[in-house]
Amino acid sequence: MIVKVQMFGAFRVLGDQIEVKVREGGSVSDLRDSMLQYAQNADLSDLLAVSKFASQSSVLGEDAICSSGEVLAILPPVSGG
Amino acid sequence: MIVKVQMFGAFRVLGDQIEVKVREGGSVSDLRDSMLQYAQNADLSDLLAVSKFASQSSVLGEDAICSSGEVLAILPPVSGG
Amino acid sequence: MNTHVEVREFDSNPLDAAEALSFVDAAGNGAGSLFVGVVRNLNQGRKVRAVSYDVFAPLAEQGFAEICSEAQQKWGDDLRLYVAHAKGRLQVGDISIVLAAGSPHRAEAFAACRYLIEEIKTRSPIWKQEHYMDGDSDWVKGHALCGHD
Amino acid sequence: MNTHVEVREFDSNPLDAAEALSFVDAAGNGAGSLFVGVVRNLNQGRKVRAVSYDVFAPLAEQGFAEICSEAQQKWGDDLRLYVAHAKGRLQVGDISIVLAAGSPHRAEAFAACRYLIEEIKTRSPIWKQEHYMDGDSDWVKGHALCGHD
Repeated sequence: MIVKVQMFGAFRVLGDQIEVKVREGGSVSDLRDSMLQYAQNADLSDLLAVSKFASQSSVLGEDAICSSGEVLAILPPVSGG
Repeated sequence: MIVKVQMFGAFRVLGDQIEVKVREGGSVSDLRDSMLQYAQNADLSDLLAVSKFASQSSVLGEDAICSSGEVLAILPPVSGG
Repeated sequence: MNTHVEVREFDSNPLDAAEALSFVDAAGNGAGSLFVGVVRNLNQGRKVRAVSYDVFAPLAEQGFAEICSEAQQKWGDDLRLYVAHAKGRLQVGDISIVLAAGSPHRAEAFAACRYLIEEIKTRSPIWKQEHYMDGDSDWVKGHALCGHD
Repeated sequence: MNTHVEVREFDSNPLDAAEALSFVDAAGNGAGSLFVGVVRNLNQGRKVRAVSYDVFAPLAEQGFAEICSEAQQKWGDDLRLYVAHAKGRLQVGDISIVLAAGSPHRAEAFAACRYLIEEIKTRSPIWKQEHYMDGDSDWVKGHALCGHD
């Protein structure tokens, strides 16, 4: 399935939003794995490892299940307004 | 000698400034005594007892000496801006 | 000068928060803390219509300057500080005092602004006469001023 | 509603301290505490020309509202609170955040305003990219966000 991920902070170098292929019924953890290639290309794999994923209303745990077509956000460590 | 005293707070009922007769070389304490009659007339003797006197630049102790023609101020307890 | 202190006749020139913020702003300052005191419609259960502020201006301004200098000793010479207190008759909602502190960092800005208001409240030769909705007026009971020595 | 929370595109509508104060004003409120965050010309020894703020707006606004509600639980339901954070590219001196708390009494106004800024700084999905005078740009290092559970 395809999960859309909005980019924030340093991930903006990848664009405003990317589409990531994740296995059917995959979790946030799987989404993180699927993003590794993108991150490596931009030298962001260390940042990916410490980033969180969120829906439009909450930060998600690693076990949260992704749905096809869902729009999530990647949240690198925040720098405090 | 005559000492001029600027009125503040509740003492405003006596006017903006009054002239008080104090014995030559008298102190703030003497000035306070000389003001008692004014205060009694306006039912302010209790307030006079807990008020301070000040020059244009500092609060005066009871022993400070008054000069003829000097303009002092009477400062009733302050109510905090 | 990095401090501004003032007793202002309210009739001629109301206090202005934007002026205070603009004074404490500086290119190196990341934080501004502002305090505004406003005439309330209620005090100790009585409905208030207006408040007259009586101020012994020369001594008050000198005290404001001393308090600013103390704050700079505590939280940094680079603090920019603004103090203005109204004098005269104010209606409910009118601003009686505006304070602002500008600093590179927020902890200092907050601490300084808080220090200013607490010290000014206890140490300034300022008297409040409340005018109530029932037509009555009263000078608010206060506490005796101390000399510095 | 006695709270206002907002992420605002800086280009279209700069933040405004007067707007914040006016929102938290109410006839029963004697005290207003305001905090303004401004882009500094220096950070950790580097000369800064501008800062871009990236914000995940829906989550940020939801977080602002939660923080306001926490402050009202701590310091009173009658607190009026205003939070606005800028999004976009700001020059040195531009306002990045405005917070205000209005309360009948000053202790609560100060405490609530301070609580808002500290919580927003640590809990909000906001990222800063600094643009330096030497032409370089860097995303400021931060700390990981926590979920609420």
